[in-house]
Amino acid sequence: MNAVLQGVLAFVQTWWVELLCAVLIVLVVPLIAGYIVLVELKVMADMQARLGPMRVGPHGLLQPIADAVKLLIKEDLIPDNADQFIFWFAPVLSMTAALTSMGAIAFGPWFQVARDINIGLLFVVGVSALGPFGIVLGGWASNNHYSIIGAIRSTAQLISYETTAGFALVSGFLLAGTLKVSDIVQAQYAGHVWYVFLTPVGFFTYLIASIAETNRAPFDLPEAESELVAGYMTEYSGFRWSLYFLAEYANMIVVGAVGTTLFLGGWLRPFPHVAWLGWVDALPALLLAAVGVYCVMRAGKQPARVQAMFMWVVALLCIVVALIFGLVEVAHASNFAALQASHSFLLLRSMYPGLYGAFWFLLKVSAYIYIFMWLRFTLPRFRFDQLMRLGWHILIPLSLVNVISVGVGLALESSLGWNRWPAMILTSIATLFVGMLLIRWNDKHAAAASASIAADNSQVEDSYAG
Amino acid sequence: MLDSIVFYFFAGIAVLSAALMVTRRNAIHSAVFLITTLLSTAGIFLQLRAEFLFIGQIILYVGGIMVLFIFVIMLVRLDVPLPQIRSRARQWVACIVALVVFLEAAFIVWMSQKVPGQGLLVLRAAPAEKLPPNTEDLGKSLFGAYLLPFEIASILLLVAMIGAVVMGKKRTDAP
Amino acid sequence: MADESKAPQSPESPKPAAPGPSAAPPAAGAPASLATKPVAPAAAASPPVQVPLDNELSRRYRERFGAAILDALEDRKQAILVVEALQFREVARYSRDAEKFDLLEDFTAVDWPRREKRFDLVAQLYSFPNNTRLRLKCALRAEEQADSLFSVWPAANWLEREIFDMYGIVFRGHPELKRILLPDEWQGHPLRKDYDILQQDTAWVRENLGIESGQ
Amino acid sequence: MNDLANTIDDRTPQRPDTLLGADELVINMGPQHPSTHGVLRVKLKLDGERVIGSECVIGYLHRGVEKIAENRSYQQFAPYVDRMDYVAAVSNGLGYCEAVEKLLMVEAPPRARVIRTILTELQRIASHLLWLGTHALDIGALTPLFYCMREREEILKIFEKYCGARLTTHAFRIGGLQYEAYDTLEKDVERFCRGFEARIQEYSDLLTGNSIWLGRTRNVGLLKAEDCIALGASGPVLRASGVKWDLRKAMPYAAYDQYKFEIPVGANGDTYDRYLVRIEEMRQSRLICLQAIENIPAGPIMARVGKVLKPPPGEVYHAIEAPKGILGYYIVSDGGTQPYRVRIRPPSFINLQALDKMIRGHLVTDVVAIIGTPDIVLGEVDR
Repeated sequence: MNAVLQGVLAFVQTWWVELLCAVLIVLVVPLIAGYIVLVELKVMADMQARLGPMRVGPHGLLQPIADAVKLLIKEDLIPDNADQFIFWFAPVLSMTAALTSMGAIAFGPWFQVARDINIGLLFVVGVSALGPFGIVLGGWASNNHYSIIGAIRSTAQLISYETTAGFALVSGFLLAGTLKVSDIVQAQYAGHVWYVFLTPVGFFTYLIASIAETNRAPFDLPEAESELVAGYMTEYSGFRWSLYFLAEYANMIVVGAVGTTLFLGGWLRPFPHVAWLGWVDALPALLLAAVGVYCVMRAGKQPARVQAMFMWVVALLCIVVALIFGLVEVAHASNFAALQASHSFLLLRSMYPGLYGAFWFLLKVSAYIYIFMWLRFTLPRFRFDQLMRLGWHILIPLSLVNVISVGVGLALESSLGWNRWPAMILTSIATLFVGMLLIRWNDKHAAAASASIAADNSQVEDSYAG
Repeated sequence: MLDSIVFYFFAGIAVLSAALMVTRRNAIHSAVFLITTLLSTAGIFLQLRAEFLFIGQIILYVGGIMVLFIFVIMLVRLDVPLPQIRSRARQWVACIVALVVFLEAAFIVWMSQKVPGQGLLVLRAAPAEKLPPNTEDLGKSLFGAYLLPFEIASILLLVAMIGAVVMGKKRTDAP
Repeated sequence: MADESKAPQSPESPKPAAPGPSAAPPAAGAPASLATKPVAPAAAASPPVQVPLDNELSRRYRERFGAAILDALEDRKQAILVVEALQFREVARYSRDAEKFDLLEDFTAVDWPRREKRFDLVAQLYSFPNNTRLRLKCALRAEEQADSLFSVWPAANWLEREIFDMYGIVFRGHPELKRILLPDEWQGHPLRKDYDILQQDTAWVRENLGIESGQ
Repeated sequence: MNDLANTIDDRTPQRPDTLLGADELVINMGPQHPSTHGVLRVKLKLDGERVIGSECVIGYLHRGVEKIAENRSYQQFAPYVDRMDYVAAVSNGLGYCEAVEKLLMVEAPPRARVIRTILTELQRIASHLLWLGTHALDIGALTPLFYCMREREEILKIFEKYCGARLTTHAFRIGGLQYEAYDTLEKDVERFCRGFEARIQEYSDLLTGNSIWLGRTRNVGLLKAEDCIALGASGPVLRASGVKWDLRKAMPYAAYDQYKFEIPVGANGDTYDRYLVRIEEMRQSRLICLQAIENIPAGPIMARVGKVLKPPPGEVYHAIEAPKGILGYYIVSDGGTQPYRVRIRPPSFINLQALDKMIRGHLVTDVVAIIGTPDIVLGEVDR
């Protein structure tokens, strides 16, 4: 018994960072997802000339918590003819896949669970590919036409677009020469460039494919409410439904993180080599301090005491975090010999990469997710055949060509001794050209196809005699 | 110690869900248990530090093949029970085949332990820290030493895919 | 106008529900006016609202259909042709083909319960080339079937179903004559004058809605 | 929503195990489907995902308006017509009031007619805005709905200031108007119209050139001009099919003969053309409003009609160009205080007939896009 205890202790001692990260992911991601929903509501409201949630807490800040409570205490319905076991199992599977795949993502140089796993991003991609099971099984188990059509659409869509996403990632991997997350970021640091500039086509194909993979508008056909009510989630309610919901948002974080790591320089700050741009490091501290001051200013104007108190708490929190950021930054930037020996100074200094890395990484992921929201509120929805045509006729060939052109560019670099930049620009232009050809060709076919539908329509026997 | 706990955990799940998979009536349930079996096998690969094999197992078998399985199960009516094999003789044959396979495996394991270094299988695990990252090695040997078989396999798959497309394509001229 | 003598003399009784001027329309006047009578000269200065229609159009119709055109009127400057029920569809087809009344704007019925021919079918036609309207009417006895206009204007499909629903008039040659607004099992035809406004199919309501009464 | 996916044929198996290999699938859209715009139920007969037949089941909102009319006096019935096409109540009221005026052989004074025209055109804009928003929502664009609601709100505020009601306005009276135009009516209308051009441009920017929108609406729900006429479809549906015809021009009523405006027409008669026609109609309505407020004649707002209306016996049919199409009233009088028969020719009801023709051969997904285009209001379809 003692041996077991000691084994556990030794285990914890060796792996405490990873364990902490894992616990944090499981605990914090649902909260973050809830607040992403709030941000989405607010962004949507802003784009639609409204205010969005304003009732629960100041500016609706407590809305996600109220939503969570509502979902948790809702009656848990299982339809009579549903397959009980699968109905229970499916949302759990979705959520598990989403959370597990976060294990290999590096939210900054420190914050990563599966640190030295040398398949790196492949792990993320592979495990998050388990998500569709949750959707397809849930749709099947609900025993409802809309659910099953939603599930089948969803699976078909995921399979189609995962290919594109995979090819896009391959083009990034080729440039980095490794699969390991931290090495990819290091490669971008060493190469002085984010890969989005070396292979823009790769990034944009990944962006589109990742929107489709997370079932977001304009690719949200599996849950198109005007057609399929809520798709595979139609019969779900309460806690199970919230699991699906969380999984969707967690998946957004995952694809955002993968895109950020591979194409947007991971946790690197913009222009990490340019010394005179060092002042951007002061941004997070200033930003947080500004939020804190704003909260203090607004606190007096809150209608209720509770709300004012809440504002004070938020302000305090912001200012404390801002102080931490500021201290760390000062410690990092300053070179006082007198302080070098101080233990706390060194501690602060050592916190710099973790803290700032996480900040920049999350900022980039947020920007990535913001694009998702922006597109969602701007674009109408595709029809299923159009979605498939876009996937198979344009994106897959384009991303395949992109892989080849990145390979050619690297070959130019390694065998002909070209610089990386001209090689990549040349091949990118070639890829873009191919892409334009593809789109033109496809437009022609699409027009022909829809014209044939129209012709069919006129041939369908008239319901009346002339 | 930890290694063996992890191993028995995954192995137990694998065996249990394999048994459940065979005994379920509902095809979807079987598929779900097959998925768990494959996943726990993948877990064992990971524990053996065969990371690429692990992710290959997940992406190919779980993410690819099983999705297709479930697709087919959902699209094809399985309400109608298939004519079950009820003959006694066949049950006996099945049992004997299973027994033979089991004995064969046991024999090989026994042999390999008895003659270290000569058997096909070395059960002594290499210490984890001495294992090199094997993803690069796998890639290098696939595109180096085994390039020809790899390309042949690729062409075979390509041919199979084209064949499937041709067969699946709707013939517009057909009646 | 010689044909008018053949028209059925159907003196119309005043509507029981209408209070007041029920005695106003004298039954004598115009013989074949199926709808309403020209206003009595009692209406002093105002010109008569219904006058016989005698223009190119009505002459063409009379030439073509003779006795089947029972009457041609103008009411508040709107042209009305009253047609023999059996010839209704033919007149409609002729209107569409020869007179270019290509749009069936509306098709409905009016119930005159005291009259021998109880129902009026009323079709509003519109001509895009000429920018004119024409109203075709025909009268039907209570149980008489009408010819469906579906083969002339497909638009008549739902309109006839509605007439069937509300008045119980059956159309010969309609592809799918069933109720459209009321439930299929409903009893009674609400727009008939003998169907009181408070009346309803209580049995249906009780059975299908689970409440005692819809009122 | 529990029976949404029920197959109509009860004999089909409960478990949806099969989707392939089924030769014909009958599915039910509505009456509580989110995109059927009310309680419309459409039975779709499908071959795979392709629609091979359909049947509309309507009447869920039937209130017997025509029967009610026979038991109310002429003035008492006027508020009821607001409840038919409840998103274009002003237009309904205009049609009814003018029909009764024709029956009475009186004419509203010029001032009343101009004010009627202004309010009716504003109502047309409001109705088209609501249509645009919900139609875009059906196709998956969330944002236009809110923009449209924002502008519609301004129109409803003008209505509220004029007569105290926003939705079911009962703005007009038989013989003219009850209320004199409030002081700032012209200014409000002008402010709205001046700002509205940019707003329409905003919708156009969001949708007109959007390739997804084009893909979803072009060549979808085709209706040829001769089919339109044969099926009685009118309004923007007819114009989108290329028939340059508008009752406001063909048989002017109210004060439309005084104003210059264009009749927008489409080329193909598909969903996209109907969208363009409605957008352009909003622009034209705006121009009419601007012309009308330039010069509102002075004078009385009410013609001389008695307190008790007793139209001379006879009948009249009067139709106006409502936002949805031809809205006709056929009123028979027996000389009494109550109409003997009021027949309402509802544009939505007759346009809905063309739905079957439009959706045949299309995918189920397109049905959602097509149901919105005739711009039906179930309150008017069922009456």
